Amino acid sequence: MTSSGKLIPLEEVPRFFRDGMSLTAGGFAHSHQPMALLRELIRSGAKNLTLMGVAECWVAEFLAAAGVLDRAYFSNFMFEGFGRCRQFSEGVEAGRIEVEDHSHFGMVCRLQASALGLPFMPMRAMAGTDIVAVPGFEPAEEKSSFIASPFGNGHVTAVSPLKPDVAIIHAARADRLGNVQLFGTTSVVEEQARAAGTVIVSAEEIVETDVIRRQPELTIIPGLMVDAVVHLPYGAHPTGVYGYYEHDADHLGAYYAASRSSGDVRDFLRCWVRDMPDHWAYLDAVGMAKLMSLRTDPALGYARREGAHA
Amino acid sequence: MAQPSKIRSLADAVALIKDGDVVAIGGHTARRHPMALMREIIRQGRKDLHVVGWNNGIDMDMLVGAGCVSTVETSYVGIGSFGLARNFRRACETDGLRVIEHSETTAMDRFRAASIGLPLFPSKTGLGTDLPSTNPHLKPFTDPFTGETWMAVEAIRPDVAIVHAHTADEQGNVQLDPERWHDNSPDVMIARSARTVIVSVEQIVSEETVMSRPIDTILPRTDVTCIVEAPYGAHPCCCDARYDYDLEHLGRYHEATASQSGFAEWLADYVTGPADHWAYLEKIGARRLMEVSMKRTTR
Amino acid sequence: MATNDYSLAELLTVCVSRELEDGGQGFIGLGTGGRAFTMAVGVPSVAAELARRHRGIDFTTQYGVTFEPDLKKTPANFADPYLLAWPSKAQVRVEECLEYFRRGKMTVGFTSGAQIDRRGNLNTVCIGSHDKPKVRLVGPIAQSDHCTYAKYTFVMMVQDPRVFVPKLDFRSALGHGDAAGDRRRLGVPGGGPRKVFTDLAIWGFDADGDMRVETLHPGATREDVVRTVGFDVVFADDLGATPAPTPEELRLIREEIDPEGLFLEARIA
Amino acid sequence: MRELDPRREISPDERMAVAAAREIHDGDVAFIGTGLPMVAAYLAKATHAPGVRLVFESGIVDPEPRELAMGVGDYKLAHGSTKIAGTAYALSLLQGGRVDIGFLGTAEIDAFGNLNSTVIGAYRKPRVRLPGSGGANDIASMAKRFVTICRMDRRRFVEKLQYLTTPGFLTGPGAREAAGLPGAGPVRVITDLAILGFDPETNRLRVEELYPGISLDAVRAQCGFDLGEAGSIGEAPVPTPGQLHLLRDVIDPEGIYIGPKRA
Repeated sequence: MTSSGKLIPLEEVPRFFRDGMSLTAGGFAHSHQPMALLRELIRSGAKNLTLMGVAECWVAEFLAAAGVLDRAYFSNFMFEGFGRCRQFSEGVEAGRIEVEDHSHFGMVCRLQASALGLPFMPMRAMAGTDIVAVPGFEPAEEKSSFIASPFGNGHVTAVSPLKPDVAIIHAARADRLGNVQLFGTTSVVEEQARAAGTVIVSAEEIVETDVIRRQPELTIIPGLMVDAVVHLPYGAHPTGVYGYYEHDADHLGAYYAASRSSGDVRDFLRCWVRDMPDHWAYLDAVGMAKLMSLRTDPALGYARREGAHA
Repeated sequence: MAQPSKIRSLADAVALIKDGDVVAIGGHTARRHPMALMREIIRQGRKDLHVVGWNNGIDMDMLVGAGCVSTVETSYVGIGSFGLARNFRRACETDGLRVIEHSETTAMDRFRAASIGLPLFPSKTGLGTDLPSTNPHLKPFTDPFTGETWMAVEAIRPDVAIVHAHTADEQGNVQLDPERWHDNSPDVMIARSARTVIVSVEQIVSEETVMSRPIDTILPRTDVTCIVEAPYGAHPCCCDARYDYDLEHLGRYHEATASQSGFAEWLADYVTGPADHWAYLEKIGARRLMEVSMKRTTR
Repeated sequence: MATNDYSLAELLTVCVSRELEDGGQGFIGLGTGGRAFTMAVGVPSVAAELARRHRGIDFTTQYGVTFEPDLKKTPANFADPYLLAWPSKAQVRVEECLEYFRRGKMTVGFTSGAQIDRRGNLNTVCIGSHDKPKVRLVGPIAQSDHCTYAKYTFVMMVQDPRVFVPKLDFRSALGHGDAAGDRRRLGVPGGGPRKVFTDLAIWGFDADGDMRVETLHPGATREDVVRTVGFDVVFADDLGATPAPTPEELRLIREEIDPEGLFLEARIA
Repeated sequence: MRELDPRREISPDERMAVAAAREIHDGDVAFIGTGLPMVAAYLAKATHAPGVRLVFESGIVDPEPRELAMGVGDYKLAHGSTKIAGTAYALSLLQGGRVDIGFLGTAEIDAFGNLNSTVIGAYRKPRVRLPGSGGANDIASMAKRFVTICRMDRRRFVEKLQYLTTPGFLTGPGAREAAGLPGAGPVRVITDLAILGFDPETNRLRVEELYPGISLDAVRAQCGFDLGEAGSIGEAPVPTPGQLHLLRDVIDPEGIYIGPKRA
């Protein structure tokens, strides 16, 4: 192994992307979505994508806004505190995007089935509802089945495995061997990484393996499961990374306002994604003053507001 | 709570410094000097300063080059492995800049004495050397108990001390990271020796953060006049475990200072050009700042 | 391994190592790079470790605030964040670290300067007059402290007539003063310079504090020494050859203490 | 405590938050989502239920948040938590029978308390695509009991859902058991006009408490299905000055989820 190990620059990430691939992305609502990797994915031109998502609203919304999303297996996409993902929703309403609905646990269990190498995962939720009764693009019998327990102790819903081609994950820190640590909530990252064929991780910080070994309990994905690591400080912006910075509510608001019109959203994507030469230019465009203001407070875990605790 | 906020803007904080003041500078060599404050001193065109420190580099060299300084009082002015401090050298060799020479311990002792309310501190350093010939604050005296000769190091009471630290709360309780480097300890003496104490910090944190680790507080608010939030405020110096030296920038500085005109251009580019600290950081760019960053987690 | 095949740094390391005393404490500064690094940091570091391993002495090294770091885990870069993480026995506050001098705990200070005179006095302040110098240097740093308080100092420098001068332009650190007994008369506690290690020779001091050449390195001549020194050179009556490293000493240096040449080949950034 | 502004009327959201908080018992494990449930949970924890253990689907377990969060992915919510985990872990607490109560909002609700948060219109070509189930189906399926909070009007309270996202009593008595759903199902629907519950015989919604000044007829007029016979109708709780102070000055001073900005 070379000294750089699995560490690659962002420009090399597109070699993992293909038209028509299925994709899953880490994060939950305002937290740790792999936004810099996602912007690179959109810049790469990969299209006809299938998303396997839980609550990664920005990923779904940007893929929909960029016109590269064909299908989504998912449970809930919305901008918490703002409202629904408009471009994604309008894509569904216009028939451009096909969807297959789940409850959160339904998505988690399908990814878990893949992660554990099982033909199905039994679960309790979703039974009796249109989520299992009304098919989207997937035949209902391939999605789930209401089965009797072989032990004679009731019935469960069996859901089939979902195996994304690629998982993109943004984490707190990683080493060159691909050992990945994440503080705070971990969303569905563990299941996504274990289910996916290829795992690409971006991290706020690249640390020595000794640092990982000192607190192995923080490791969420061991190096043996990771294909590439990219060093991308503020790589989750405008979402946050616990222990580093919180979500950028202004940026989120600006996008949300732009998402009301297709022209504005195109401009937003051109400005912040397509015409952005690289991640560093992106950070410069956001501005150091803004980035610094998002830094979390050690004891609070989120950004301190002036006067709030005086 | 009734305690007032001590947060000030960079410009308002530096406005507390007057022409002709004795200004003590925290940090040493190329470590954690209050560079954001010093760039603002240059922007505000302060003159005739008497700058004191215990071990200095680009901080004093930049102030001297910008014409803010009439007297330098320290044990060292150099740009680390790059070599001599060229503005400082030029000012000495051609303009006759006044330099009051100290050794490291005597440079600290004068702050130490003032910080604990003593008029002088006894030392052996300097005996038999030329240091007292340039330094009126070093005078031999006789130990009344043993009759032995000692050097008296006179306490210094700077008008203003400027220090860069890791964190502070709104009220001005200043903390260093638990993994702080012990070379920071003279900053406490420097601050406590001065009448006005301006501290820039990487991040202003909640009162809760401060109170959860009171042992990390190096200066309780009673020692502090005001706080300025200046992330990367020591750049291009290093800031302990948070970020490394920006060697590329220091190298460019060293090259630029080869001539007065080169330095003038550098000043316009990096100090007087950018309107404030944020503009300076934009000028350096996110890429460079992230490259020198060693530890960004605030947990 | 041929014993005549060794570097100057290895030779000096072995010589310094043999001079270190059981129970001693040595202060090594970290503020230099390049060739000066090898002399000021590399040689003393490896010498202390060699003395411990080869001669079995108890010797404490202090690198600024850092006590007895693990040389096996020496960072490839001496920038602060790496120094901070260097596994070591202690990191003390900086004024405490210099207080080891004041308290008389420091056996040997490794020091240097831009000028040295035949009494071992040093200058790190300026060339030319102080008020309008020809060359302004960095300043006294902690050299004055080393030279005041350490039980003795080892001066590490390269010979050059501009460096070994008859009269200093500025005396920033006291060696043996102007005349015999000056240090005692001035009330200065430490013993002053004991040895000067250079690229050509090892110098010592006579009872009156005058410098004299004690051994010449292999290949160096009296003429080489005279040519590179600006004052009249005195050679010891029993002038000898600097003793060569033994195969075991070289093996320890090359295989165990400094296998990557971090210290003696100045590979630390 | 500062004087409450006497000119500021008690808003429907404030009333609903207070009613929702009442549903949380001290010591409950409560699964909480964004919006009014969050406000209600903060209020309960600050008043009668300091021992409530909150769980959020982002993976936060038993926090002590000091400031209102913008959503369950907001780090304000994680403050003081005793465990931070992943989504799978949080949801598995539901399936493991550890969660006493959950709260849900909805775009549509039917007489059996089933909910729709997925689509308006046809599923494959919807008129309005909503965010989807998220954890709603999981909570309703597996929490020991759940409470729905929503405003009342005929477009929301419908005879037939356009999509059944989240199970209430499904088709009526016995249907949840047949579907293998472990939780007991819905216990309360908190609205701006009345507080509704379920008839234990028929599993259909019925009015249980009315807010002062609201008539039973007014409630029926806003409901798209037959609310059946009301039994003895009580008075819905009116926020006390202490609760209003907490809501307005401590929990949601910026009016993110309650108050004039939302009204």
